Amino acid sequence: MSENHMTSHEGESHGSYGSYIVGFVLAVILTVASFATVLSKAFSFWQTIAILGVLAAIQVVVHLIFFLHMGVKSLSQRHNLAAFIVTALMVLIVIAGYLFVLWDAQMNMMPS
Amino acid sequence: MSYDTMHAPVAHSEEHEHHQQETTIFGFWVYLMTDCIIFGTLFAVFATLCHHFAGGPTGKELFDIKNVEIETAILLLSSITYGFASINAHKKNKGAVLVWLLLTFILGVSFVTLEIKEFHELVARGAGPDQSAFLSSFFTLVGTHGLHVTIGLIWMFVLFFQIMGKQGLSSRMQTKLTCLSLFWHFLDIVWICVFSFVYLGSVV
Amino acid sequence: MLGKLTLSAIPYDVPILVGTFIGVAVIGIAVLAAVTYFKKWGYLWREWLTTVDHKKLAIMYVILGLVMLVRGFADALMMRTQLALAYAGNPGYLPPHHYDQVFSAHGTIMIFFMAMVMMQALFNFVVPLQIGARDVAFPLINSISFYMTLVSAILINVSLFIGEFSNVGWLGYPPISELQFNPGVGVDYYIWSVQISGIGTLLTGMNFLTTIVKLRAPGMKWMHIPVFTWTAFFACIMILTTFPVLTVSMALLALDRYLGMHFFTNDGGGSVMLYLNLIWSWGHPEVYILILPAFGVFSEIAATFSGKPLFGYATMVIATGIITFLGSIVWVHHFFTMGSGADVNTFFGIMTMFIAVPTGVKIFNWLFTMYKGRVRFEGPMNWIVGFMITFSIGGMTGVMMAMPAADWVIHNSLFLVAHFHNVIIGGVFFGYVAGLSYWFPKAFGFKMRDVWGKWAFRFWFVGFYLSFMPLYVVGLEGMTRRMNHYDNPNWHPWLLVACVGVFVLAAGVACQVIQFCFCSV
Amino acid sequence: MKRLLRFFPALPALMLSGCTVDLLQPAGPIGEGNRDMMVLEWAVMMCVVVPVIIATLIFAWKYRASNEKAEYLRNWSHSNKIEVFIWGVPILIILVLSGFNYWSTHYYDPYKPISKEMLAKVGAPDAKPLRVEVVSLDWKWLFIYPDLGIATINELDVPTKTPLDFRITSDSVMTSFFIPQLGSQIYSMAGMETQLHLLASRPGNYQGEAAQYTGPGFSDMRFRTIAMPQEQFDAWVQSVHNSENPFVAKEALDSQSYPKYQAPPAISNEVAPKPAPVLYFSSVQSGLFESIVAKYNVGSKAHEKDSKPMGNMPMDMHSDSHMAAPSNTGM
Repeated sequence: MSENHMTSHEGESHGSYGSYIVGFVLAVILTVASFATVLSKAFSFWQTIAILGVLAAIQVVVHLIFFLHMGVKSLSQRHNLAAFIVTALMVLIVIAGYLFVLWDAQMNMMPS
Repeated sequence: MSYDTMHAPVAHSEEHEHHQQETTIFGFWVYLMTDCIIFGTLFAVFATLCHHFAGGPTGKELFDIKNVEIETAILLLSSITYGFASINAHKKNKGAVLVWLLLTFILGVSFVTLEIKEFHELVARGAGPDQSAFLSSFFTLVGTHGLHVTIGLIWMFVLFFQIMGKQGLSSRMQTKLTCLSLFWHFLDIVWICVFSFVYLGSVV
Repeated sequence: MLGKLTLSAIPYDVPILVGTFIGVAVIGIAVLAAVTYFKKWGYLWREWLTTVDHKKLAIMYVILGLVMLVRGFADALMMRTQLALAYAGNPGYLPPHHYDQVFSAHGTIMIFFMAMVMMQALFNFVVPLQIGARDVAFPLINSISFYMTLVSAILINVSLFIGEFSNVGWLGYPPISELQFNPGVGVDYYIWSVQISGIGTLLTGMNFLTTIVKLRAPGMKWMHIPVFTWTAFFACIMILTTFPVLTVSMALLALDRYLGMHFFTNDGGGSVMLYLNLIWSWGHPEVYILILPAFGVFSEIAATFSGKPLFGYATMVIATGIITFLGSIVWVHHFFTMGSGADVNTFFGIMTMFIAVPTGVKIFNWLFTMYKGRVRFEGPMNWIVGFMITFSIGGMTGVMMAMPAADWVIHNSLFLVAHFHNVIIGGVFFGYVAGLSYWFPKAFGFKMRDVWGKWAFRFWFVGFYLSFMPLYVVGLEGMTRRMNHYDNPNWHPWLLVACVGVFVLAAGVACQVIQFCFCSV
Repeated sequence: MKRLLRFFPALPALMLSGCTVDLLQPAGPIGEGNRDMMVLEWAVMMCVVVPVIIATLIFAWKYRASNEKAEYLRNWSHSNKIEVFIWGVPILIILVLSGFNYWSTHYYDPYKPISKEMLAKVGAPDAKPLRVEVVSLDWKWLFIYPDLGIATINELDVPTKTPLDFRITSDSVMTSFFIPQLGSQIYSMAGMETQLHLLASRPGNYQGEAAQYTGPGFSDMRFRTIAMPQEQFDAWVQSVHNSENPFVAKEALDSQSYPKYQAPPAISNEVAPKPAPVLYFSSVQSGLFESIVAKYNVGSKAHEKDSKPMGNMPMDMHSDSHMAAPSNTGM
């Protein structure tokens, strides 16, 4: 296999010290922000939950890009990404669906 | 294999090997996705049961956020140490790979130890998984994550000795290291959701 | 060591079981003796039991599926004869304790060990050949999937002779499947066999998705993939997205039973409604996992025997994709009567109805594939014509049940039972049988004689209408499913007709077994 | 309705005996609504299904291989016109049905009290609703009439032309409360309370059943629903207070006597458990139903064993939304 091919392959899916460190720093900042949000008690219940959700979502994306090397450059990356999107969709359906159905049912069935 | 005959004969075997690697990694990724749905479902279960205390203790009373902070720090660190191991693996730098792997392993073991300690304390306080639906779903979700970390550690242990041995950093071992790296970083992602929604969400 | 199992768990006192056990033992010993006599152990071990070849695994899947078909069918015969007898004070010959296990085993076996097994047989056989791969992506894992399925099938049959099987239906709804109401071993057998076979199926799904994505012959672009492989692809996606949910629900039920947790118990804050959501968000996609490959088979067969390309290939693929997506967001239609609010029910009801659109499109596609063709009525083509008629009726009753206001009275009735047999027999089963006889020559190098296959079709077609149309009627007369005896005089004649029907179906099964065992006769 | 029956080929012969098809001959506006929706959908779907079946048979016959005269388009596999038709028509049909779906699900919602419109239709515009509390047990049904202070087992007596407000729970496994001729069913689940609103428009003796499998006694877990005019119903209520009535229990139904009636019958593997006989109670402890619902919602083992750290736990706004009311009473 040509040297050229090897490096291009490496470059796109294995990361470098730099990218890992960038990812790590971002992750630390986001984590600290999450803990700080809760421990500072500066926000109301639903606000806190919303902030936690947003921070967690961003951090998941950070991990996916910097640690799991997700991207759209090569064919195999695109395959992985497609698999991930389908999965994320299913997870969303399950979580949102259960909460939608069960919250509604519990409202209905709360003993009067 | 027939599907490779179109390529130039020189590149054939490497090309083939590369293809095989890609297939294996994709297969492993698909497995991870199913695991992701398992965790997603457990999160959904937790979300629906997280207020079913049945007169038992609430998360606010039980959870020790200090402990969670330490666990999170350990996992995040182990993520980057594993990352350095895989960078070195691609540079065929065997010694460095082993050192970073060892470091990751130690961090992983301390994470699992902390978690076991936490579970033990909860059960000792009378807040075991059989006390309420909330605790059942908490123990199951966090326990499943812990179980995955433990399996990852066993795998890492085996890989460590395989790399030390004759195989070194062969392309087969590289593939395995890549799969384990996906697994390890994936567990980190799950942990983000665990600390955000299970621990922090419960003490809000 | 065996936990709750003791020697007393062997049911010496039930003549049906003892008879079956002796029969199985005699046949088993005969087979083993024959293998020894002909000195085939080495061959069997090297060429079959340890094989990782997808074609041989496919053949083993077919054999397992046929055995399980006969096993599950025996349950059906017992249920129908019981209901024909157990009328107006007559308790019939199956007491509830036994009858309840029979219907639970029938459902579990037919779905997990007949339909899923046949589906995996078709996947194994057809997919690598259609996309020009030498084997699946992970042949060893493929063999492991088969053995997991086999082990769980054995487990479910062991329960026949040692202990008991679950008596709470094929989905094991809590709280009746909880330890409090069901301290026996039956539900444990159920949990383990479903769990193991579910994980086996999950591995199959991973394997085939990887195969289809990564191992296609060079030049085979996505829109060149044969339709069966497309349906297999979407079925794999559904397997991968929903079987983990099954794994979780079985695991949580097991945790409830073994570690005293409170996921689905009455007390301790458990929620039955959560289990309904969990199991059906697997259970509904499951029926699409089963039917999609059958649709794929029909597409291949309709084109071949009409002497024309499939009408609307792209439409077919798109429709399959839409079904895959919609199939994941309709699970609540299995419990419109749970007490959800009107908005929840409406949402899931309308989503369910919309599945009829892509499904209808497919039916039209097959119709226009026949249009202006040269239709040859060989065995497989019979099944597809039978399918199009039967499945249309099943689809109609399905849409009827998708409307909550109608479902509130037919939920859990025999109308429902008739509906899902209408689509599962008329769709899934007809499809798999057609597929097996269509691709049989690829496995064995010669064609099966069509005679037995055609008779099998005639018996199945007539038998189906005889057995299940009466169930629609008794459903409308308010008969619920899973009844062991009854005293309503209106129901009795219909259940007699259904009983006759099931014996006609039995003739169909017999023809099929003959066809497969003596395929060149 | 008759047309629907004709759809099943063997039906007319069997129908001669004059039996009732419960779901098609309902005895109340809810049941009629269910029936109308079913028949409507059936009729709409028939417009598609019948042509498809006929076309299948015609195409299969006309284009059979031996018919050399028929046109043969060897490569024809696409037509935009047909594509538009086969997607468009089903979508239109389903859109129409979705409209009915939305309307009927809301209009006949089991939680919605019987509407003025339905009452006017049966000729009782000002009828006051009768409350009935339903408890499903192993394997019998307990009906409590909180306003009348009486209760029955396995027999539901109701006045006609009166809205019936059911509150339903279970003191055992989950099942479904269903009177086919009156309409909609709904699940009964322990620790939860579901609601159902029905109305009987004419007198009759209707089958009532458990529509969800409940174990060995399931087949006999049935009750008669006797709908009668208001005067007769009042007379029946009087008869429940008459101690000479052989159906009336000697004791009141209260928290002391309840466990006796709640206990399941003895079961064996060989025979079905005996069905529970009809029984009336002339007096019922008030709040019995609420306490049955509440008993699954209060106190875990942790709570009983070690009530000190958790007993005084503050119930903040988001804790325990599901079981707020009863668990407060328990603490």
